[in-house]
Amino acid sequence: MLERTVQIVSNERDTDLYFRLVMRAPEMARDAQPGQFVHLRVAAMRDALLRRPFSIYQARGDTLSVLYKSVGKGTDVLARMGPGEELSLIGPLGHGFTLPKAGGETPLLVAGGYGMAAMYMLAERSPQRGIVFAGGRRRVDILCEDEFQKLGWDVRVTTEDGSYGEKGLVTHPLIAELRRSAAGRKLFACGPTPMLKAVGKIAEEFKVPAELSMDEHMCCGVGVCLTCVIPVKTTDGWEYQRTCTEGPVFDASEVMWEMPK
Amino acid sequence: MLERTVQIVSNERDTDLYFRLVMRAPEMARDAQPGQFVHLRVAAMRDALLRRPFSIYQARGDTLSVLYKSVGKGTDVLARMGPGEELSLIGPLGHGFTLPKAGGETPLLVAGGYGMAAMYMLAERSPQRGIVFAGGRRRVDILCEDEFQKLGWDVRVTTEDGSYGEKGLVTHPLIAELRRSAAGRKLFACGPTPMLKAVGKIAEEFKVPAELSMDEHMCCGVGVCLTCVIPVKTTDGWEYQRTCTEGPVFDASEVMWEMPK
Amino acid sequence: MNLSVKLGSLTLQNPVMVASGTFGYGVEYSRLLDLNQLGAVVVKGIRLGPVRGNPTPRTVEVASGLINAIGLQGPGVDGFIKKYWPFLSALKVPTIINIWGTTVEEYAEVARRFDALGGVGGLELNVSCPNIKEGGAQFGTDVKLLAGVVRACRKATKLPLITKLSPNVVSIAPYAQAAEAEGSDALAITNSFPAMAIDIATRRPKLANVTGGLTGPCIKPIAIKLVWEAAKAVKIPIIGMGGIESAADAIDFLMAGATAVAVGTANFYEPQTVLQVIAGLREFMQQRGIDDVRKLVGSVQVAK
Amino acid sequence: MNLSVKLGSLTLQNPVMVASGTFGYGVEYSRLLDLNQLGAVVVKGIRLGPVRGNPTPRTVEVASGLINAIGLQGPGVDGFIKKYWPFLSALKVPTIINIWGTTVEEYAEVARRFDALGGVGGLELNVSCPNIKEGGAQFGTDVKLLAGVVRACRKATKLPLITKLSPNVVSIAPYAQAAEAEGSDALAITNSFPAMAIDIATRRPKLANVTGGLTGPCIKPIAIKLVWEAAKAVKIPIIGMGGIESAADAIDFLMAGATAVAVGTANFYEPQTVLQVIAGLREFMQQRGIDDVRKLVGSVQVAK
Ligand SMILES: Cc1cc2nc3c(=O)[nH]c(=O)nc-3n(C[C@H](O)[C@H](O)[C@H](O)COP(=O)(O)OP(=O)(O)OC[C@H]3O[C@@H](n4cnc5c(N)ncnc54)[C@H](O)[C@@H]3O)c2cc1C
Ligand SMILES: Cc1cc2nc3c(=O)[nH]c(=O)nc-3n(C[C@H](O)[C@H](O)[C@H](O)COP(=O)(O)OP(=O)(O)OC[C@H]3O[C@@H](n4cnc5c(N)ncnc54)[C@H](O)[C@@H]3O)c2cc1C
Ligand SMILES: Cc1cc2nc3c(=O)[nH]c(=O)nc-3n(C[C@H](O)[C@H](O)[C@H](O)COP(=O)(O)O)c2cc1C
Ligand SMILES: Cc1cc2nc3c(=O)[nH]c(=O)nc-3n(C[C@H](O)[C@H](O)[C@H](O)COP(=O)(O)O)c2cc1C
Ligand code: FES
Ligand code: FES
Repeated sequence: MLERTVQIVSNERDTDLYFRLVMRAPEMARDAQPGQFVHLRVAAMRDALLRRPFSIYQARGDTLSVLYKSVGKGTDVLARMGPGEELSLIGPLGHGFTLPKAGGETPLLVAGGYGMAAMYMLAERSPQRGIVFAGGRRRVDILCEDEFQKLGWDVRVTTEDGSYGEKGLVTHPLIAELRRSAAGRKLFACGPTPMLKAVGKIAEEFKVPAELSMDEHMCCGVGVCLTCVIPVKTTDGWEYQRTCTEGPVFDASEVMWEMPK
Repeated sequence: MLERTVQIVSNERDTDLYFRLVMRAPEMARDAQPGQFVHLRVAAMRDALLRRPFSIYQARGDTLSVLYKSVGKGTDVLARMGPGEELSLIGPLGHGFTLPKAGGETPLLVAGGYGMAAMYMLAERSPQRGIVFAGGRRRVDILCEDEFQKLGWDVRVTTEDGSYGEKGLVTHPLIAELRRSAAGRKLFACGPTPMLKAVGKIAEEFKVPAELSMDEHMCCGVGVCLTCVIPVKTTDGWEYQRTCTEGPVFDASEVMWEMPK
Repeated sequence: MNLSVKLGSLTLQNPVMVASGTFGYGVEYSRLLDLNQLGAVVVKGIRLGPVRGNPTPRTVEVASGLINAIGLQGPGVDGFIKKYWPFLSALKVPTIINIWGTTVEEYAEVARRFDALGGVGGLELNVSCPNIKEGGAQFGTDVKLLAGVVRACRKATKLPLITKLSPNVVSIAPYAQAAEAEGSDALAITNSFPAMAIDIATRRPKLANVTGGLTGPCIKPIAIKLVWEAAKAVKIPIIGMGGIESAADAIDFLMAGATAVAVGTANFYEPQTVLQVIAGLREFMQQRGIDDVRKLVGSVQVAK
Repeated sequence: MNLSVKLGSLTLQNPVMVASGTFGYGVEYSRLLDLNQLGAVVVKGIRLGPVRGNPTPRTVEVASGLINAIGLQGPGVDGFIKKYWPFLSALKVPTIINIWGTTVEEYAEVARRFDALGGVGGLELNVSCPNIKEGGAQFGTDVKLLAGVVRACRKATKLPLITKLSPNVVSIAPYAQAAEAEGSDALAITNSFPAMAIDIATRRPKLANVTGGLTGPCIKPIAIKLVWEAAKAVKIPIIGMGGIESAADAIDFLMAGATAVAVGTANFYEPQTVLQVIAGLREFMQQRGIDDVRKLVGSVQVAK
């Protein structure tokens, strides 16, 4: 974990909603692991005081990249920044994915929207290839398809509006695939909470292991404020754990989807 | 008085401290009078919620210009804006200078720093030429010298550090000039409060009329908040008057330099 | 679609008003916007006689806010009637007059004067001024003093009476209830928060008055909480204010329990705010098929 | 140049600390900055037993601020000692422990436990928690309850005792004086302000707990005013906090009357803030030839 003022190398539109931000951050790039994130300070705006968390998408040589969707105040300002401008970054943060082992379980990656970013780094670093289930609402929400394919992954696309790939939810082809064969496979997922929940239930049903990158609102990003907690099963009941520190990646079997009474 | 979203035509550095901002604002440009100002909203920054007042420097055809010094949060952001970007403007505001009449008193203009902006418009519109006393701390604080000369005014420069023109305060050559001849002359001044006060005293001493553009902190700029008041002599004592509405230009004889008890 | 709401016997065409002291006497902004679109115009605080107000500097900008210590500069009842009433009384929308005094008697006298004037939409009691007779406690932070002021004004006038509460209390409920019990037709929440700023270069307070009142977006979350608390405690309508600069902000206040809202500090940096709020409120209701703005009032859903 | 100040018997190498709840237990930020540079580390509030805290969402960003309703999640005294004390006790700078309870007895018991631990720099009483026995009034908004808590803790420990006052009062002076009279060595001013935010799209409060505490730059002008008022009322030192994000902010608090300051919410968005404040304070003093930071304390010049 480091804090650095970094320079933007490039910040370009990917689809009409998403941007690829490349920053010069050699030390963080060196340390980054799939599933980890950076905590980024955009500007001292009135309504956006806090840093924003973004999964690390690529770490290559001196540069670190994120893939972000412009959804609000902070990402709006970010999208208007350009090469040479500076940002403050804390990272790499959090507990990432367990890297699949060569000859181990076959990884099935499930990604929704910007969840593709974290999945890409995992796909790239995994010594073993598998299948990527990429889902989104519309065609523009499908990111990095080519890049996954170039890495030798089998990409199955779904969109909710049917504008690209199979029409429906990303979990449909996943279930079909697991019905064909579940043994020796492991799920890795990153995306919106309803998707994660569905993947968790599917893992339980098919008795396959699963790691989920949880999407919770964050404030400090480093474990001090206790904003980002989720209830996690423990040997003697449950406790709140920090998504930014104990997570964002949790074992699906630990995650409690309903708040305990 | 109008409120308009206007586009920046240009926003260029003049000296290393000052910028010339030209905006497309046809209606305001048409109505503007020397000594009036515009109230400009820069951005929704955390520490700069309010609009900033700037004297109208030029109003030509469709465009309205101001000459500003980058001194703080708002002007800092403004200085980084470029052509095509938008600003919100309220103006023209305030009660400006009485235009000298052809064949009337000879105008002696006294300007300090950005006070040159308001003076320029007066110099341009005045049917009668006279002398401009331009003062500043350093050479970079002397603005528009050429432009005043092109209009046919006699420009007398002073700088406090002697880096340009006569060394000393702008009031020195003014006093010298009035000693030579005070009759039939009228002072017009815009600049920092100590300068205005000195000019006010000089006018009293030499028994010449003077109009001063008062520099007070403003909030609403349109007369509702009562932030910008100064004590003004009235027939039966004194009252607080609004710099943004009854001013910024006041007759020197009305201004009270010490707060009444 | 119904946007109109009632404050006692006063009907507003829509629930969006302006906050006292941030809109002068109406006439100033009338060149930038059509006042007849507003729910009501609320004028700067007026006492019996003219008031010079505090020395300058009177305001200072802070993070997402403004501190002011104007000192209630104003023309007094006669000056106001002479100078501003002809303009205001010709408007189609009601004028609410914010009044104050340093004794209960002065409040009542001012109320009587405006009652006699005719055509006034309502009176808003600004109780954040020191009571001189009782030794300088604020009317607004002492339940008994507050009750006394409201009682006296209630006797002095039949005009709709709005009590504008001070936020500077442990719990706002007893103050809200006292005002209601004494016959106030509505509450206005909130006034500004006691605050201070220092110029470290000169070591002097940034305001000549040393302290002032904090307003603007920075106070909104506290104001929402106060409105929510008060709405649970009383039945009379509440006018919510504190940092409103958009329709979303106004809807926050309505959902928290306000029946109407007022735009204050935002007028200074964006005079169109009040019209934008009205348009945005209408749009919000249209989009969600809400046919009556009163359905928004107090509609925040809090799990039990 | 002297930067050191005293809080009772506790000497700080410089007056810049961190605020409870915004710096975890020190260890988390130790990878980003050298804790031994600070005046003191102040840890998150601890009661006798472990606390799960509130459901999420627990924080929401607002204009120049943050509302939080963490619900004092924590490991309890034993959990804290086991998990964090080895790290903290090895630091060269003092650790101040923020403690709370729901009864006077619990406060005293927690104080006793930390007194017995040895090596603790001081205890900070967080009195913004409801008193269960007395029917839920906050310790911090009832002078008598407050006095009782301080008295009981004073009896339970010889450790430097800091009373952290609630801002939610009509006047802070009587609370400051009560804490002083009962033997508090210092005051911390201010805790967060009761606040609320609503999501108008879902009509739900933005916090699961409905209301929370407002902190950050938005509260600074109110906090400065509170420190200034309290400093006039007591002789014991005050730790000023509320929205500090620069040396200039810290100096504001010192000039208003604080002997030390704490950085809170700013840690979340800029963990280097506390070091920047120390460096900036030193630079300010150097530039002006001020040889002792205590000369800044209460140095604001208010014309009489
Ligand atoms: C561990 C982690 C990794 C993430 N990785 C990525 C990524 O790789 N690419 C990407 O585009 N986004 C990612 N996000 C989400 C990203 O942080 C938010 O989109 C961003 O903070 C929104 O900032 P804003 O100022 O633009 O939006 P705001 O104006 O603050 O909010 C706009 C909308 O975004 C929602 N939002 C705010 N914060 C979050 C959050 N933490 N999670 C989900 N929704 C939020 C708000 O509720 C609101 O609806 C990640 C979030 C987490 C927790
Ligand atoms: C009627 C009028 C006409 C003006 N015309 C011009 C002009 O033509 N060109 C120009 O450069 N400036 C002009 N000013 C001053 C200009 O408004 C301020 O410089 C500007 O508001 C500073 O904004 P900021 O956010 O950059 O500074 P801030 O960060 O707000 O403050 C930086 C410094 O500027 C000072 N300051 C802030 N507001 C004012 C003010 N109203 N007057 C003087 N000092 C202030 C502050 O006290 C502080 O010391 C005029 C002011 C008035 C009242
Ligand atoms: C400059 C200024 C002057 C004010 N004058 C008065 C006043 O005369 N009477 C009053 O009751 N409130 C007065 N207020 C308080 C406002 O009416 C309002 O309650 C407060 O500003 C909160 O709303 P806001 O945050 O939207 O500004 C004043 C506020 C400001 C900023
Ligand atoms: C997330 C969060 C948690 C906090 N937890 C505590 C706490 O446990 N005990 C306490 O006394 N104050 C707590 N506070 C209050 C701070 O210590 C401090 O008084 C307040 O945040 C004001 O300072 P700031 O504006 O610099 O943040 C907390 C504040 C925040 C933001
Ligand atoms: S975001 Fe602060 S603890 Fe996780
Ligand atoms: S700036 Fe508001 S009255 Fe002049």
